[in-house]
Amino acid sequence: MSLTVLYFAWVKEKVGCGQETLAPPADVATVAGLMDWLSTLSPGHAAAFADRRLIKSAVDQEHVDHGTALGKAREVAFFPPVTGG
Amino acid sequence: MSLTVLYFAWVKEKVGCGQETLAPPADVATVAGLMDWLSTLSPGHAAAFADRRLIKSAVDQEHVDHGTALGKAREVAFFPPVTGG
Amino acid sequence: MQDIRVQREPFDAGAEITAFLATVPRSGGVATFIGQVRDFRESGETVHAMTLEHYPGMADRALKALAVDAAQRWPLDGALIIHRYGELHPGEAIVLVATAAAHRGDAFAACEFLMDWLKTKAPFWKKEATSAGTSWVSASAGDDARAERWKD
Amino acid sequence: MQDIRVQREPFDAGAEITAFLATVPRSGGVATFIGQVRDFRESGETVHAMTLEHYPGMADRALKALAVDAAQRWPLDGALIIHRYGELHPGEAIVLVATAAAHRGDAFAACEFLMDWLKTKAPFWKKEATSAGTSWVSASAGDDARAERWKD
Repeated sequence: MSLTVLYFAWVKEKVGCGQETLAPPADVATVAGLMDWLSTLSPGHAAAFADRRLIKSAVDQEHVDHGTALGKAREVAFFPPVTGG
Repeated sequence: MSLTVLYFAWVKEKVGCGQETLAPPADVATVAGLMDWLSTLSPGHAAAFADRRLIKSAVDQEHVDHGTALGKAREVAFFPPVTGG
Repeated sequence: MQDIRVQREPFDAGAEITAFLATVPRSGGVATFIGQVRDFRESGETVHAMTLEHYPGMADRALKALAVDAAQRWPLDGALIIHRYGELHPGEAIVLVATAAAHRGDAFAACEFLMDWLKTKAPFWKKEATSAGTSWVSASAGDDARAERWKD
Repeated sequence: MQDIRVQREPFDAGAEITAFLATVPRSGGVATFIGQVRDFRESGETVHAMTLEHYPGMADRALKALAVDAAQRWPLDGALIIHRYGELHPGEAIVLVATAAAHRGDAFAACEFLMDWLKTKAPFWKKEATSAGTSWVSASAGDDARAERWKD
């Protein structure tokens, strides 16, 4: 399974890139599980996801909770709480 | 005592004029008293003030209740509830 | 800065807002409201024209007093009120209110307050020429209720 | 009519409001809000510039969803949302929201709702360049509280 993972704002700065295409293992089933796995990829990823309470997520461009199942998701994004407007 | 009395909207239409300069008797002491006296001036005045609950008043360009004393008022206005904006 | 105008002439609401924004470049939030002449009444008749009668002198004085009141209730950087009188036609702007503040909540509240109080305190009266004849618009109980919300 | 735009280019808020008004000539009330870049932070630093990062695709989608939600809550004749991204400077408009309805209460409520939800749901992030360095703006607890008011 090929998944596009996007990062924004300081999450992007900590990870060190804004977008990557990844193939998570089959046992990565939820957004929280994906964060666990991403944290193993590099020190930057680990730093970005060190405190999950600061991270919001979207699956296929809809806001979701961390417990949400990935299902057939094609795009997952991680970012701090929004500050537009 | 010379007093400018102004009428607006349908009050003006019933009275038949928008402004008159009058010298009410000395015993006309309040806005309500002024309406009593004005009602005696013509059938148009009487019709305008037939139902006082429909009439709002201002003394020297400030909204007031009918019980307000005229004091040294120079200008009194009568009109229906406002409908601007 | 307070800019209060009671005028017969039409005004260009967008251009007035652009000019107002130029006076409050440091304000985070600007709220505005434009009231337009509707071409219909709730009861169904078509409105051809509207005449706004006003109490010269008191109209200006009442709007200035409202702006002062708003500025005492909220930390405003500026307020603009333009209100027309005379003959207007459907689609024309009757009133423009704009308020500027550091925070949007203050700008919104002041703008809505100004409109609600203006509707119940500013001496203007609407007469509509409709398909069913010409008549004075009745004051709205809804407007009274909205204005009550701001009583101390 | 809903007009939703996410753009890098500056916009002229007054001109946009004029154009919006032309699309809703039958609406009695039009409420608008303009958010501008402030030249100071609450903590006192001077802000030189602001960069708005956004999530392309989702930003547009989120604003459209908000407009649909507003139109389901209030009887709107039209809604306009313009939100910028990229580098902005103090005094420039970040966001414009305009709503049109027969009655002003609906226009005001929808406009404030759109701003409150936009602040907590639309994927934009502000980074400020200040006299004390460059940093991401923190989400505001006040914004969260304001958005909560509209929960069903």
